[in-house]
Amino acid sequence: MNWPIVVVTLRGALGRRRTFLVALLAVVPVLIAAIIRVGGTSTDGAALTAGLLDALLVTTVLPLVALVFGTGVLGSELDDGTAVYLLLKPIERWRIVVSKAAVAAGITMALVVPSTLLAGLVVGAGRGGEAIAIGFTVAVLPGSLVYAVGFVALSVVTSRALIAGLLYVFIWEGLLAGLFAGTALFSVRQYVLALAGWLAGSDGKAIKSSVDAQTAVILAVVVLAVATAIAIRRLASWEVRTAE
Amino acid sequence: MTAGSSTTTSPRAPASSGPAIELSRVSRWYGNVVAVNEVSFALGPGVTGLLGPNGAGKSTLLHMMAGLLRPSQGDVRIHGRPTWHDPAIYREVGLVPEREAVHPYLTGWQFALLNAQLQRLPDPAAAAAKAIQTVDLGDVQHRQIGTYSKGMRQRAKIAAALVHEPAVLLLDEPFNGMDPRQRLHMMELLRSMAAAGRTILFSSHILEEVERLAENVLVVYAGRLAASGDFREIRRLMTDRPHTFTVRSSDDRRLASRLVASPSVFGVELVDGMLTVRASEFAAFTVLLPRAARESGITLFELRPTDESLESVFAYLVRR
Amino acid sequence: MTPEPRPAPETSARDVPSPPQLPTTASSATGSIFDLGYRGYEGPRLGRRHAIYALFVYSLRSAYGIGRSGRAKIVPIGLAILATLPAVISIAVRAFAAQAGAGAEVERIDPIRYDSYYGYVSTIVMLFVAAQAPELLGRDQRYHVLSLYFSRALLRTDYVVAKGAAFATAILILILIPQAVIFVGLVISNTDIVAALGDNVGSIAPVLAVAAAIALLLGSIGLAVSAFTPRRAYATATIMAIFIVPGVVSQIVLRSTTGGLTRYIVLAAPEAVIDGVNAFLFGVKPSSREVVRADLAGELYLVVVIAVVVVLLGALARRYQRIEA
Amino acid sequence: MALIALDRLTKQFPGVTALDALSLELEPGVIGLVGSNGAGKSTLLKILLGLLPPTSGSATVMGLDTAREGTRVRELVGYMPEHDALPPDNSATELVAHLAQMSGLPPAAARERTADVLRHVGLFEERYRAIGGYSTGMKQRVKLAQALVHDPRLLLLDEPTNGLDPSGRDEMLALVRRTGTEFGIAVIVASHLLGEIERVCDYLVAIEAGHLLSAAPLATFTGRTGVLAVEVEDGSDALAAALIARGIETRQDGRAVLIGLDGHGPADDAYDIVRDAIVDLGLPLVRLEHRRRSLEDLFRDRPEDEPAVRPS
Repeated sequence: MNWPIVVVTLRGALGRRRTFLVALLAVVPVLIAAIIRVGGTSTDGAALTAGLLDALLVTTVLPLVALVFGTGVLGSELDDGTAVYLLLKPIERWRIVVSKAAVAAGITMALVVPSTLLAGLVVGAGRGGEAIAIGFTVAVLPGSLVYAVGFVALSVVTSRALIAGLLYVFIWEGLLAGLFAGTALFSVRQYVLALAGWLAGSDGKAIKSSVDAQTAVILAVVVLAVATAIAIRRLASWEVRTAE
Repeated sequence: MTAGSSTTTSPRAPASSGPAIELSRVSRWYGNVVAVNEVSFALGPGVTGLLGPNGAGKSTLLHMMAGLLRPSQGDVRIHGRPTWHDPAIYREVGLVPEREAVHPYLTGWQFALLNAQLQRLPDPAAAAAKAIQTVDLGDVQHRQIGTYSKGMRQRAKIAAALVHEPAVLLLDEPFNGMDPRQRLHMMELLRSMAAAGRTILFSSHILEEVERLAENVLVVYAGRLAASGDFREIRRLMTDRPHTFTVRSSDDRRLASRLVASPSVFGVELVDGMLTVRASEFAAFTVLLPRAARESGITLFELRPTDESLESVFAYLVRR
Repeated sequence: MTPEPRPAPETSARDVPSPPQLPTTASSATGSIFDLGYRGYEGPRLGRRHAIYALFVYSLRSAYGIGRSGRAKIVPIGLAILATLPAVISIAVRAFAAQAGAGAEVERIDPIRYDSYYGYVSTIVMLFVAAQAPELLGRDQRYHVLSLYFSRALLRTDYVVAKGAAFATAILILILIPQAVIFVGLVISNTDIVAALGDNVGSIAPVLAVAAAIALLLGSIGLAVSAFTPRRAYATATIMAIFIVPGVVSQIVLRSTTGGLTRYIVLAAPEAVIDGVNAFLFGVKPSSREVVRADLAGELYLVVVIAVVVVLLGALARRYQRIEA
Repeated sequence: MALIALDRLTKQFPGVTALDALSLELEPGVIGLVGSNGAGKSTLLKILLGLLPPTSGSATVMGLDTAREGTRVRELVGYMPEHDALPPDNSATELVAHLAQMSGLPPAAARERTADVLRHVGLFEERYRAIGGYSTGMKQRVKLAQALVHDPRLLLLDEPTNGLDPSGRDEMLALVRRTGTEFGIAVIVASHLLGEIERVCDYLVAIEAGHLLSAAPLATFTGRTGVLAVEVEDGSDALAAALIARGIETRQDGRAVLIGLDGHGPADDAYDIVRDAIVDLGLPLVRLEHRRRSLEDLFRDRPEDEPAVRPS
């Protein structure tokens, strides 16, 4: 970890108009939860909370927020050339990757965790949805980490990381997950759902995941390690695009 | 604007031996596009100009020296250590890249401080303050770089490259966007750094400035090294190019006839009061002229070589 | 040594030589060398009005990729064909049915009518706006071409007026060609041309009014977004998001809540608003369930369209007043 | 009436005064505009184009007030911006013909003049290819062509050799020179490169922090200093000693031996003494000339009397 890199990355991430837009995105689930609560008719709190948190947060807000910051902290600097001022320093490449990923994961958590807790409680409190809400809130923490680190690695591998990330979230985790059960093995969403289900204890059965909790945790750690390793190796052999 | 007092201390003893910058048979290609083709040279302390038309391979060379690009063949060493895949060399190396992108949300001061901290200097704040003063950004250092003009941003980049007082400084068109006063100040700065024993290599298209600043030049053309060294010596080596002089004297016509008699002169022109002489051997002619003038009792008012400048040398090398 | 500049030629560039009289073959041979040097321009200078008109024509053509590389033509021309296809097919079916004597029944069940037509092509029109708005505004911003425009004989607001008018016209063309096909089809497929003309001329006014509303609403949204996002991909994505997301959200909300204030959320969805205006101007039941469910007054949709267009064009003008060329 | 007349022209931005009561009259010719960053150079160009209203005072171009008759002024002025400003997927012919109409030319005249002007700036068959594939040199030529196509009376060039390599710079400077002399168009060249200004311009305007530093024909800045500079390869020390022995005061400056001080020229017989000293010592005479003052002296902090260290 390198403190000056963390500070400059935070200053960069928070200073931009894009961050403000993404923060708005994190508020949307709470609004919709409120509307559903006011006008809603369903009484089964657990299923409603699980359905809402899965559809709105784990499927859309979490990956999108992680994608924006994951690709923004390192990938955008590599593309516009400002990364040179970090690379041309006597600093080990792993320190740069870890510092950058920590900031991306940290901001993602800071936005998504409160949004999950609030949305979950607003729609589920007093109707048996509390355990589900807590389960999701805790599960989203490692979820943010894996997504963020994964997208940081993606942003070092390709300059088209944003599009590649969108394809992963909406095609691999979305479309294909419905058709091929196998995709669940490499789907961060399934890890989060499995973890949330396990944490929610008895109410956990309301959360459907095609991966059980143990394999989810193991796979998450493996994905985390592999992504970090790829990011470090690729950053070490990153080459500048010369004008010639 | 006060010229920044740049009392640069001499660089720390380089980690290992070997010339400051050394390239041996270095090539770099992208598929079958060869950007740099078998280039070799070695540089010691002093200022060297890296010249060449657009697309000749200047940026590719600088990036390989800065460890931002892997050589496809041959090796690039700074103080004897390969520059690729070795972050430790950056204690000794500073680069001013050509791209203008700098963290827009940071102020000039924060940017210099960041670079100092990342260099793990004992007192980053002092180093940053000194760098800001050296490039004379004092009065705008607390404004965000996003609001800087092109010249200010360029000076911020130079401050970032100087903050750890590197032994080797690489600059890609460093004065881009600077106004006349700042250009003079920067040239003065690079001169004093070189005098303090640093090795400075900078690419530029403004030959009149390179001519006054750089003792040596490296001329690159289509990926190959066309010439290296003092440009006057290079001009001497161009024996196939005649040396042209313009002369004004008390009796041009008589002097012309006297000069034409000498084997070292093969062309004389008298056009609207200006005597132009083309000599094949530079050394012989420059000794002959004053002697011929004295023997014929002619006063020499003016003798000016017309194709000895760096522009002419560069043109001859590139148009080959 | 600096190269000495060549002395200027005797004949200044200003006086235009009189055309030489070529002698007939009978008299002696002559020859003349003409000055190919720089010639001044003494012709008419049409000023700002012509500049705006020329920019309008240029932008209208580039909205359809005319005068551009083949690739730029595919999307706009393709969408225009797709939009006109249903009308052509409906007219052809009617013509054959009329010959087979079943004209009346076909007319009753034929879904393609003036008022229902937009429902079928709304997605195509939205894709056209999302793809072509950045083409009109994004390019000049992203490559700083604005500095070449603003240093010429037109004001910054002229640029916005010309571009806005061109884009609205482009959308109008996209919508009105199919309507014209229907109109002509209905008129000529009827034996008594004059009577057919009489019935159909009544619906010309609402057709034009609805088309104008659509062009202004979608056009101003497309242009406003493109003005603030020079990068083409982001602009297109944002425009499509504005067209689709509010619609989806209003559907969710309307379905899961009843009555009260939430009805007005439908005004946030462009497609629903257009359907409301269409229904109001043609005096028919709205086709989309949300508009029916919201059950708002027809005039309200019209007011919303006008309000949104005025606000967006204002934002567009202010943006181009202050943009750093 | 003057080509350009500034009457106590002032432009204030929040916190900074870009132009401070500038008064100036300029006649047609190739005029160099020089100044330190933030000295108001680009502000002045924008005001001359009528794109920026002055805070006080006035500016007229060919008698037209730039604040009130902006569009009329811009019909008669061509502007070449410093930064890249060309769309990549149009061809040069398309773009320049379109921009010609933006300056009020009818379509037919626009097409004819475009073909003519592209020839003058040296773009031939590549003018029909998309600009995206052009070299920086060709792009600069297109930028110049769009400024010339509507036959302006005044051409404003902002750093015309920006990004060009040495041969590209020579060609562009020759083109600018031809535009100013052969095409009969007044040209203002804003540049930071004093060497270029000396090569191309015959009049100079220097601005410093919004004030007029000086405005005069170029010759007044690059006149001879009366100091004689002699270069004799590596025999400088011997020559200096020999001259001092013969009663001629000398100084050394790098490669050159300097004779005589600024202000009053070298003594009459100095030329022959120098010649004879060189012959006696058998030294090679490489250069014998009067040192010239240079534009840099305007911007140099060093005291005035020391001539610029610049062989012409």
